[in-house]
Amino acid sequence: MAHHEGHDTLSEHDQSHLDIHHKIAHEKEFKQQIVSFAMMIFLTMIAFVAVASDAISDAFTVVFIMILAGIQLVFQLYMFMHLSHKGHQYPAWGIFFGVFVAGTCVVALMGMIW
Amino acid sequence: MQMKRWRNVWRFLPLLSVIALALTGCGNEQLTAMLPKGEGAEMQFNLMMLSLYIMIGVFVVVALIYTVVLVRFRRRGESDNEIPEQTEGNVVLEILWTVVPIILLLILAVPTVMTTFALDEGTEKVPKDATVIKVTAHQYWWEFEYPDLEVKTSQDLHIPTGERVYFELVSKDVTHSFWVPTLGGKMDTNTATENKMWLNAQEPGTYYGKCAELCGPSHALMDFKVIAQEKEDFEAWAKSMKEAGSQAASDQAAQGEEIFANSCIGCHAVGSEGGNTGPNLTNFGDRERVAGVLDHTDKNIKNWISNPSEFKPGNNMPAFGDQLNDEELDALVVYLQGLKVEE
Amino acid sequence: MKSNEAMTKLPANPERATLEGKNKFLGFWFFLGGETVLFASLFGVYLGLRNATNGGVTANELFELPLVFIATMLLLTSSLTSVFATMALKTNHFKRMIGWFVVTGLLGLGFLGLEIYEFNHYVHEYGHTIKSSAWGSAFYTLVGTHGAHVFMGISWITLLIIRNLRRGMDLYTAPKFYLFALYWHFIDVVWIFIFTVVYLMGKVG
Amino acid sequence: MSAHAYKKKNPVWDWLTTVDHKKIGILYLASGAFFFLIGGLEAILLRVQLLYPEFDFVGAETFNQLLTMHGTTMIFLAAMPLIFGFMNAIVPLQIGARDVAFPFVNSLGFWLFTAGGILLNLGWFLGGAPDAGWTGYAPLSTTSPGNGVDFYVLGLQISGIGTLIGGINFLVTIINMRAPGMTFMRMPLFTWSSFITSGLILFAFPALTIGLALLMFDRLFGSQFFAAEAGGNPIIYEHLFWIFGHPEVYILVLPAFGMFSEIIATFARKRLFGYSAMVFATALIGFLGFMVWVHHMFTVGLGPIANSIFAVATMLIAVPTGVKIFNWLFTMWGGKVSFPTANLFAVGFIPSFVLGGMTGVMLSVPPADYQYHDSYFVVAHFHYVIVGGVVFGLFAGMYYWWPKIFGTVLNEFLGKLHFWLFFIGFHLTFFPMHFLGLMGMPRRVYTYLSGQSLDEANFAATMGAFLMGLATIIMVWNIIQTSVKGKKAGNDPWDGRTLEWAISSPAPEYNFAQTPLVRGLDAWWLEKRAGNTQMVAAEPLDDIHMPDSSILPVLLSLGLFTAALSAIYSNWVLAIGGLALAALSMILRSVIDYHGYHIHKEDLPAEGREDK
Repeated sequence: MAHHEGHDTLSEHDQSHLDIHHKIAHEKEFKQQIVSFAMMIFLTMIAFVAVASDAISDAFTVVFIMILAGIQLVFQLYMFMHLSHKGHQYPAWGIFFGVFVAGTCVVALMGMIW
Repeated sequence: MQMKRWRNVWRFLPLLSVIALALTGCGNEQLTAMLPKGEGAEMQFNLMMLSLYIMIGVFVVVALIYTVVLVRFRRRGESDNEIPEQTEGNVVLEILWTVVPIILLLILAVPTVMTTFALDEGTEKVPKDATVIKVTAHQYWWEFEYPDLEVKTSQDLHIPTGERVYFELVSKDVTHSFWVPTLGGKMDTNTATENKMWLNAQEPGTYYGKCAELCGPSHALMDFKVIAQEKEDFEAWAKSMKEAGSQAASDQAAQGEEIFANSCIGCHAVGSEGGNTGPNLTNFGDRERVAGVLDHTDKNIKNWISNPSEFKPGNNMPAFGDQLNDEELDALVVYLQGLKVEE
Repeated sequence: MKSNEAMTKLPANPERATLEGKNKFLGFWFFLGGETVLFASLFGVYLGLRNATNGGVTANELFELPLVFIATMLLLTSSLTSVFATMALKTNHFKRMIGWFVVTGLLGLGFLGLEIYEFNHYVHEYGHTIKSSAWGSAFYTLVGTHGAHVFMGISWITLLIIRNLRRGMDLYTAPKFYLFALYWHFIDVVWIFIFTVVYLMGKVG
Repeated sequence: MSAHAYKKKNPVWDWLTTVDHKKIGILYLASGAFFFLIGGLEAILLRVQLLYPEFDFVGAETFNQLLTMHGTTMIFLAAMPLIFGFMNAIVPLQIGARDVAFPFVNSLGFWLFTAGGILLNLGWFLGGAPDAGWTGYAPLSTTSPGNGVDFYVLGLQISGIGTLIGGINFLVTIINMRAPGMTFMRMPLFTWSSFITSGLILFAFPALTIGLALLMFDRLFGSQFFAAEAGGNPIIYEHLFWIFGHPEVYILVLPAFGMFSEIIATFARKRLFGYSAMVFATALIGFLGFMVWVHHMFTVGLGPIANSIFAVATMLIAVPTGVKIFNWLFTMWGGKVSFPTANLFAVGFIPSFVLGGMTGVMLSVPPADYQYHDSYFVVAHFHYVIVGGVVFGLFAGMYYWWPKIFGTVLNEFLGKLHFWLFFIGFHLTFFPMHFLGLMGMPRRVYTYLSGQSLDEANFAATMGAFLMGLATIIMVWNIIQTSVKGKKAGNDPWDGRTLEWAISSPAPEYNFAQTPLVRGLDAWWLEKRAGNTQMVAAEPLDDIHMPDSSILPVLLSLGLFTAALSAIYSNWVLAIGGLALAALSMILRSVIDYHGYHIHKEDLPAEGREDK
């Protein structure tokens, strides 16, 4: 097939060289994932606390927790689903056009029926 | 008014088109949208014509190029083997046929938006002295209520001429659409929300109304009439409607009244008495059509009462052919025909 | 296809090393794009009907935040464990990957159990059903569709683990596990919006 | 075809299990044609009922069933599969691929579509077809008595899933499977439009899925989405339907645009004028297609702000569409245009579609639309777009690609007769409908009263419909005659420009013995002009990997079909059985390894081989 990449033909040396790079990259990634996770837990807690406490106004709370959800979406897409990694241009197109259509759906059904 | 200025610009448009259409036939003048008799219908018609003229301009350009291509650039026989130049395109042309249409659309878009808002004018805050009519659509008939005048009627919609009449539209069962082409465009009647619009008939007359949204088997037969009257006539009508009650003029009619009270009044009201699930019959004798579609004859009324589904498939009125004998039916018809508020 | 032994050294992105893997990877992402619209439609319906309680119980009276919080923590944690599994996949640690996926599935099962308990509670304690109001219909359809996705995910990973336990890691199995992880993250994203839009906004009123 | 004669196959089993995109293409074309004939017959019956005022032919109930099934059948069961048929048969060849990205999914998509289509039509035999219009508006659909609407809901749901996965398959195929040198900006326009269409399918169909699901819940499980008395709101359904429904129009028409682009260029013997503008216009139409759905709902009462915004957005679509029209005209300008049937349909399309586009712009004006909406004017408009655009495209594509798909050429005399009868019949049917609408005739009425000046135009329309019916009979006769004793076609009967004409007709099952190297737009034309008789190969001759065929798509579809049919009759045991069969098929697909097989290079025919 025309699109096969020649991974099988890498020499032993190249392979081990790559491995080291991978290891470093993976350790870095591992830390990022842990931080992301901690952030998401933190954001979730803030959202719940914001709702549970009566300190802030309702309208503000809604906007605030929606923003928190949006941040969590970015964490999931970019940290957990690796949307920023190489070879993800088409997936990004797919997801973002989906989000665009999704936005119009929500606006229509929320704002244009009553 | 801002709209006035636009109307002046367009004055010649409807004139031209009316002449053109008169030659080809514009349809029934009580029904067609092409001979507008209402303020709204006229505004809409002007826009229709503006867009039509712009589009015909575009079509002429396309047709010219098309004809030249078909005449000049044919391959002449099998021996004509020349390979034409493989042109890639032309940036100037591409820009030209992008920009010109945008300009044409802008010319159309400005009056479009203005008229869209103009047609909605006043529906949120109805002027104090305006006539307001609550329209309730049913499978397959129309209920009209005049809350300020305390009048209820059905099928025949009476309105005063020369002023905007405001409508509140709802539906009892499924989505219908309220349409009087000669007076103005349509508006859906929804089950969960209320819609508002206005109509303004410029001259007295009877105009045909239709249901425009598929609503079941008898969707095609959900017709109504709009009877536009001079303000005094309308007020007189409303007054006699309010006072109308059933009073039988003969023995036969009295028998009919009794039958009505036993069999019909659960669904049909006369005056303020009676049910609300079927059309209000206060001025039944004045109508031009039975059930909106049949000629208004004694025979048709009888047939209708005997078996309504034969004439309007899927409608909710039960058949009385088995319950009432010929004599009773005759009496009922005489009574119903006597229900008049007009001379 | 070469034998497993020869393939212990897998390339950097085993899920996309073959054309078949590339196709699956891209196709699945597009599928998630479509799922975004699917859930957005349900969210829209929910938002349109969230006050249509038909005189019955309201969101504010119904929802209990501690339960939702626990469910959220379960699902968020399962997202992390599936990230660990993906990292194990990329470094060719098959057993470690399986281990993390088992944990992911169990957390998902816990979440599903809570949801079933919750629905049951609403129906029997409050008479809040799919028929009781338009809001009820929208609530059960949105949250239930998400629950069905969780159920599908658990079934999928169970099948994958059973099927491939003895096969080990190769370029044929790697894309399958990777796609599951993507799917699981997507479910988590949807849940983030459900707990925000349905539960938290319901409490705000 | 000695390729693997060692694998003897039963032909029925072969067609049931095939994952070859060319065979699946033929299956799509055949079932699409079948449903097209049924939908056409329904249309004729509708027109007979409307021949005279107050005419009694089929009656009100049957008329509503016919109009619902005519619309549903033509859109979902005829136009969609015919387009998928051409996409399957042609797109992989045009990009120089041996196969699609997901052969199994491709087959599954077809069988799901078929199962859904059959289920939809079963209503005719089981107590009444759906009768709430192809739009299925609630609450008419949720309160419709009988099971008709259940068949609509579940049939469309199943075939919709098939369409959705088919769309994903083509997106990935076009992105990942292109031959070396086939960059995006060298792709033929039909491939481009298939690509955009697949994208629209992916993002539009989920909204329909939800709309139908909500209808199903309301009908089968007593939910209250559209019941106003319990707080529901039917406008939700209208939004969901048109968020899907408007892109659906472009899903249908863009591939037809692609076909015209290929056909007009081929028969003008010229490169497509303004290729990049055409690509950009296609993409723009696809994008704008998601932002205009409210123009189907101008009379719903959403208010002047919403109506104005969507009016302007709708007008914008006229711009890229106009760009396309002018580029087609200028492709022919300066060319050497010949007129076999394929090009007759393409050239006949231009004025027809321009008329449809004109009324489209007129409809985008909300105040005017208050008059047009739900009248025969709209019926005229969308038939000018869908028949004048999509059906003309499908016919043009049929005459153009028939040789590549079947290896024979359709009879030109019958073809031209077909074209002229259809063209005249089409305009005779639909042109008067503009006036019917303006004269006050609502759409979807089973009769009209006499004395309302609607008689003549209705009569003319019915006569036109008969002409179109006659044209279709001639087309069927042509197909039968050609199948029995058709003239053999060469590899390249039209002096084509794109890759599919570089290989034998019909294409061998592996398409290209060696993946071709693409050196520019209109790759095959370039090679021919350079004096080459075949494409330059991008790889040495080697064994060819082929996918395994499978019966599981049929079983899975059968499972869902059974489940849906049982659910309609509340037979939950059988419904679970059907779902179990579907689940089992999926599980089997997952646990069985499909490694495919190889066609050995020694078995490839010598012809078309570039020996090193």
